[in-house]
Amino acid sequence: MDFTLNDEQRMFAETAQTLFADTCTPDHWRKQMETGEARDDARWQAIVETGFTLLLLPEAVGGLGLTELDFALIAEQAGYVALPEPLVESAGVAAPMLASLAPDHEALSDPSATIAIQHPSNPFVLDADLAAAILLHKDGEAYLATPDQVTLTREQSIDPFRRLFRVDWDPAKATALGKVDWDLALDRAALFCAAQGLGLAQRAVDMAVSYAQERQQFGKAIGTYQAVKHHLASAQVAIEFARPVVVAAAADIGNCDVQARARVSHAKLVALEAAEKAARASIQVHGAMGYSWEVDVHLFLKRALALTQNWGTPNFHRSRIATRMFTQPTGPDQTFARETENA
Amino acid sequence: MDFTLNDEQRMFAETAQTLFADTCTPDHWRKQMETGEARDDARWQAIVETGFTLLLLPEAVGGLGLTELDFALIAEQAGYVALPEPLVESAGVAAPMLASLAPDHEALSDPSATIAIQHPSNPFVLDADLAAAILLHKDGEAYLATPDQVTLTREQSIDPFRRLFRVDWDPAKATALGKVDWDLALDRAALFCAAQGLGLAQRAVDMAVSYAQERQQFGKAIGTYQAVKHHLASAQVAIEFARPVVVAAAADIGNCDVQARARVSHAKLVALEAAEKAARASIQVHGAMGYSWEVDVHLFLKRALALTQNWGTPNFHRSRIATRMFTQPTGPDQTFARETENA
Amino acid sequence: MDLTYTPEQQAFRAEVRAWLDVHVPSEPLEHFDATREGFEAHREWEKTLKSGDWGMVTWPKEYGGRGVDLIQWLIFEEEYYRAGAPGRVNQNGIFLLGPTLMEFGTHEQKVRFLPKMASGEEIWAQAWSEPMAGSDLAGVRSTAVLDGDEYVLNGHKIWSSRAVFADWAFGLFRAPGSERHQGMSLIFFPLDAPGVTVNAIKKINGHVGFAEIFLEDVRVPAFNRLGDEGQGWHICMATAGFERGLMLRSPARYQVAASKLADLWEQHKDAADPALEAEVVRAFMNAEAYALNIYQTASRLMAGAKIGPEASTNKIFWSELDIHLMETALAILGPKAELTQEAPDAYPYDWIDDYIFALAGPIYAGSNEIQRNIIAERMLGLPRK
Amino acid sequence: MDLTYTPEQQAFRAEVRAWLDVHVPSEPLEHFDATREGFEAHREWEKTLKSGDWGMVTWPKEYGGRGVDLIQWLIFEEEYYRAGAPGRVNQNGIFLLGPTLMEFGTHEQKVRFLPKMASGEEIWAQAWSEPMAGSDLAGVRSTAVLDGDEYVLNGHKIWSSRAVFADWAFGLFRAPGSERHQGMSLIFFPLDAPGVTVNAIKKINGHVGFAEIFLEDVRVPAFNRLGDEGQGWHICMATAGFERGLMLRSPARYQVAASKLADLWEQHKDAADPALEAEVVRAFMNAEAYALNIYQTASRLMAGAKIGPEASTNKIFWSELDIHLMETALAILGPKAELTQEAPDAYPYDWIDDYIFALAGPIYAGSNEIQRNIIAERMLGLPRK
Repeated sequence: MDFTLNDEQRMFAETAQTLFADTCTPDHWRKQMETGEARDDARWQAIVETGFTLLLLPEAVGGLGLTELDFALIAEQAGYVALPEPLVESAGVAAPMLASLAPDHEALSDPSATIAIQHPSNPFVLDADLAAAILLHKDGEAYLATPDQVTLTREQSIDPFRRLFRVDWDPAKATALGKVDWDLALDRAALFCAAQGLGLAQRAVDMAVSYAQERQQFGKAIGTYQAVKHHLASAQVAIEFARPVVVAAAADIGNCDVQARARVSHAKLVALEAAEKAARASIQVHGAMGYSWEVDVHLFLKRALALTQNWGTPNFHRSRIATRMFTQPTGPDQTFARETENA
Repeated sequence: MDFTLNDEQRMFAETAQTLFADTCTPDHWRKQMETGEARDDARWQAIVETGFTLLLLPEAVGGLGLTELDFALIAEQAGYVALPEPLVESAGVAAPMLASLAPDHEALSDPSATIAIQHPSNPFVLDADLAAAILLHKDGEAYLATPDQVTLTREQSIDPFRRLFRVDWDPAKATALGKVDWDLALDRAALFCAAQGLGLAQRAVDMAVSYAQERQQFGKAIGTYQAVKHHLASAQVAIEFARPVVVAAAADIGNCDVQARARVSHAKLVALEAAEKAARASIQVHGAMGYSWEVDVHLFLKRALALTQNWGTPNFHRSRIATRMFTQPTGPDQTFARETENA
Repeated sequence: MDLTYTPEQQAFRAEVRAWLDVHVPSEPLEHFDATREGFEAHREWEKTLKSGDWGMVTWPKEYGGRGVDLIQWLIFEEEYYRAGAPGRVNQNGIFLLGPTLMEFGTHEQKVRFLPKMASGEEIWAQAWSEPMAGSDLAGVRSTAVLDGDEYVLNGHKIWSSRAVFADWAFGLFRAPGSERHQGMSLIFFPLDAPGVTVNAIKKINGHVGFAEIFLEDVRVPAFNRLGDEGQGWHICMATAGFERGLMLRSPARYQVAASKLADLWEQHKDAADPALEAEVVRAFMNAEAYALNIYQTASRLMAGAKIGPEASTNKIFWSELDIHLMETALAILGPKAELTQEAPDAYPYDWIDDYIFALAGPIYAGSNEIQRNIIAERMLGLPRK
Repeated sequence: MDLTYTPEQQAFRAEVRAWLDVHVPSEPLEHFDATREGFEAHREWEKTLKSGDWGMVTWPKEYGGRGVDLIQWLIFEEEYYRAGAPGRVNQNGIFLLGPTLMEFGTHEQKVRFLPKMASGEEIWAQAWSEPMAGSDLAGVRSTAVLDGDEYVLNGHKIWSSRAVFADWAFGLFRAPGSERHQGMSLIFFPLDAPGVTVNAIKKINGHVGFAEIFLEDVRVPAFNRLGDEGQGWHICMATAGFERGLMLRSPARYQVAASKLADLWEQHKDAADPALEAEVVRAFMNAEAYALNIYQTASRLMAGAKIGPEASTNKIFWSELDIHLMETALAILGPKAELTQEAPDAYPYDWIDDYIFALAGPIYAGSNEIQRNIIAERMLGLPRK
């Protein structure tokens, strides 16, 4: 029993943190919003060079063969900067799925290519237009197509960096890949949504703390007011009790049993609740500044809202936890129990 | 359209307030808890002399023939002192029901006698042992019995002044009174629970305000701390938005339509939520004092908990509001609409 | 206590409804903060309202109003929201400056400003906040210096609603060297005066919602000062009372929204979390409670009472119910909640946009933290320090 | 990262479980705060635990403990709560004074006090608060005056847990004339010493839960002072860290409660509000999250980390989850929720009593308001003033 990250994992997280801190600043956000550019090419290049897109791929297809826990640490940092690019969905969800189905597919050979995924739990597909390939679902089977083989209709998200597409397609014009574990894709995506939620939440708190230290009203910094302190302290409590759930879910996900699925669902629920709570507190602490486009805290609220409802609604995830509660033993000796041992 | 009380109603409320303030003080509570006496005879005598037990009875049977709104004002004041005696259930619910069934019954001739009521929505009967008569239900029909005609088993409530009894009885040994409007009894009881809730809530806030004005910590009154202020301000907001609902429900109840029932349910939900919120805030503001038996704020929490679940659970009342919402028109012109006009 | 409408009140409702049936535009107008066209379309609507004598229903007739009582005002608002009529671009005039002018203005000022406010000819922006004066309005630093019979205004205002396209603004300015609540005056200035620069500020939904105003040696006649010199704080507090109180947020707005939420629920309930029904019911209850509270307040005011610090409870209640209502809608919509629509004027069918709008509720017109302080100190009597 | 138990940990669990299976009383004991008999029955249980070497599992062996690591401690607690074993009357000794003595005591003090604490021979009460020193512990007014080699203690302590029947108490006393954080010393005194008067205080469930202690010229040897004279505040802060931190509230407690809540739900769900299932699931999630957080903290501490202000987040989380859990149970029980049962020792099946108990959570051991201040100031870095 050891609930600590190893040195390599800590280094990964620090690398991601530094890379994003340098390449995804408020100036980058604003420039990208103004120009409407889908990607910051320099940032994406840096991400690719650091190997993040290969992290979860098996070594046999040229990947790093690392684990969901390692990737979750990257996803948390991506949340901390509200990363515009679909790193998480492509490298965390779609590429590993494609690798499991068609390890030799050419879309996996270019580490800078992205793969989009249409999943039964989501109505739209992120960044489908720029993907080298789109994974599609029909009757439980997976198909693959390029963007020019399908019809894409852009849908506008409240999140300026979520580029959503409705995908209409004809199975006859796509490549059938056969049966696939859509649940595993959902679990991975939900886990990484949760990890991003931690980052979103912490950033929202950190922004509010900085503002409250500086902003003066009634002759003192607003951070001295108990109401401000308590808003942010409550948000931090939510983060502190979401993080270990996310970490445990990341460590457990490979078990693919009812407990692992429940823990992933728990992680997604509480991490995104923490993100919404923190973003709301942050907007309130920022006052009218928080309500203006100029102060970027709105990006964190919007991303949290979107991730909350995608990759399984709160109701879906709550029902998976209920299944674990009511079909498996519960109690203090069951925290780390497995389905095969207790069913 | 006039949402104000008349002078007579205001006088009634003031009379009740003064009477209870004089006869139901913390000293009275403590003496009664220590002795275990069911009633304070002097207080009950004063209540009877003021005519409160006759208020809702028709003039034909010697009553005052006043309305539920008038009685609700008394019930609010009873809540403000966590009145130990069953004034509300007897004079507000049971006696009017008995008067509608058997106007000449002798239990109605003595204004100091109480009548207990067993209602399908409640598992137990309040103060059944001391009642001149107990109204009983079976298959929608009402029966009447005296305490010695039934078997009473005392059940212990967390509220030291709620004297609950399980009643086992044999219809053969009781007087059949025929079909009766159990829903009207429930509506009246729910309304008066709501009115008591307002009183409970305001008392809890008032006690906390007094304490917070006096109690010093870190060199100043704890009432200067924003956390204390905001706890109590939030409770007061809940009270301010429960009171008009209670008043409107009291004015509407006679219509006995789906809107009136929904408003009574709304009143009960929000007034008792306000009471629980206020009592919890008050306990928290009192700190360890609030957690001790000596500081009487616990009485208000316990009464609120009991009234919340009796005379219809929150779920029952919420479903009545849903019925109103989904079977009748809604919208800004429907605030005071009636079922007959809109069905 | 009588919760039925009189025949006169029923007739008044019928009259409002009939007029609105004919006059409300069939297509929603573009938002007044979005473009000059949208703003001018709303100005036209104000003129249409005025033509039917529905512009300033609560104002006395002498100032261009209809002089209705508060119950009639509530009925008017109910019908207005029910009809989905356009938002009021002239809100700052109707509910804030108008009443303040009537209370503190000279006869000449009333004659000069009120009729054009009522007709929509002049649309007003408010200019309360400054970069260092948000919740703490006494931190205002903009200055007014009397030079002959003119004031010279300098400073920087922010979070001014309507200022991008409006004609006039009102704000606090202080005598140089004065501090805090002393030495401030309430002064009007035309937004096209030389020395005035207005920059739009985007709200977090990306739409223009406010502006910042820079004033550089802007000269206005001393006539434009409301009340006495140095009386600005006192007047401002009265105005803030209007803002927090009865007038700003009509219950009808939330009742319409609650009805639409109920419709949304009926459309989506088969696929949504069944536990959300309780939230839909709660939204309805909240809207009803708010309406009943306002009817109660209106009755009391008509019986001679004055509005007090309990107005702060209104601000908290409507701002929180609005967020709760919109959150519930987003939860019902699930993964499609994040989709935006073209910015509409009619209220409400763009749930995500209304959610974003609702988030401003606990912030503006005195943050809810400030309101809770007011309730605790002035209503409950807790010590200030 | 490895979330499986080692074979040694599994063996340890099996050993704990086997011992408890044999030794846990089949009938719940009377509560230790209720009567002398209940108290003594719990003292006997402490002796039974000690006989199996399960009394002070986290203490070093030299002081009468078992010297297990934090993961083993968690396993022990899991099995202890799972078995429904009696509450720990010696809690103040095990988790508060014991660790403090080990850190700050002299060799002679450790030898004198720790073995009898470990054996249950001497049960300890805490005596932190005073009527004017609750959240503000630096407001302590009780005094200690050195007279030869004895201290003369005077003052009034309140909210002392266990003091009605316990043998010893520890509290802060100040040098006359000293102020606030200066001049306080932590001193032990026997509760049967001449000049000590103990009055029971009833909790809001009507049971005895605390006591107030009056000290009138109580003489104790200077030996009874822990640490240096005037070091009391510093020691007290370390103790408060133990109190808030890992040790006081075992996750197992809430996991057992969450399981019982799930059982309650399955029994009552046909008649109860279906929306309550979400709350039952939430209670389970909260208990799990608390357990995972504590496992994470235990791993970090075993890897050499120190506990910091994040301990305040624990206090807030467990106190709020406990209330939520009990509230949910009451809502499921409906109109029968108000019924009390005979005060039991075993946890939890008297939901209303547990609810009442839970309400103390946000108050004691540093109110949640104080904890939020600590988080904001020491963890987030917001300014104190």
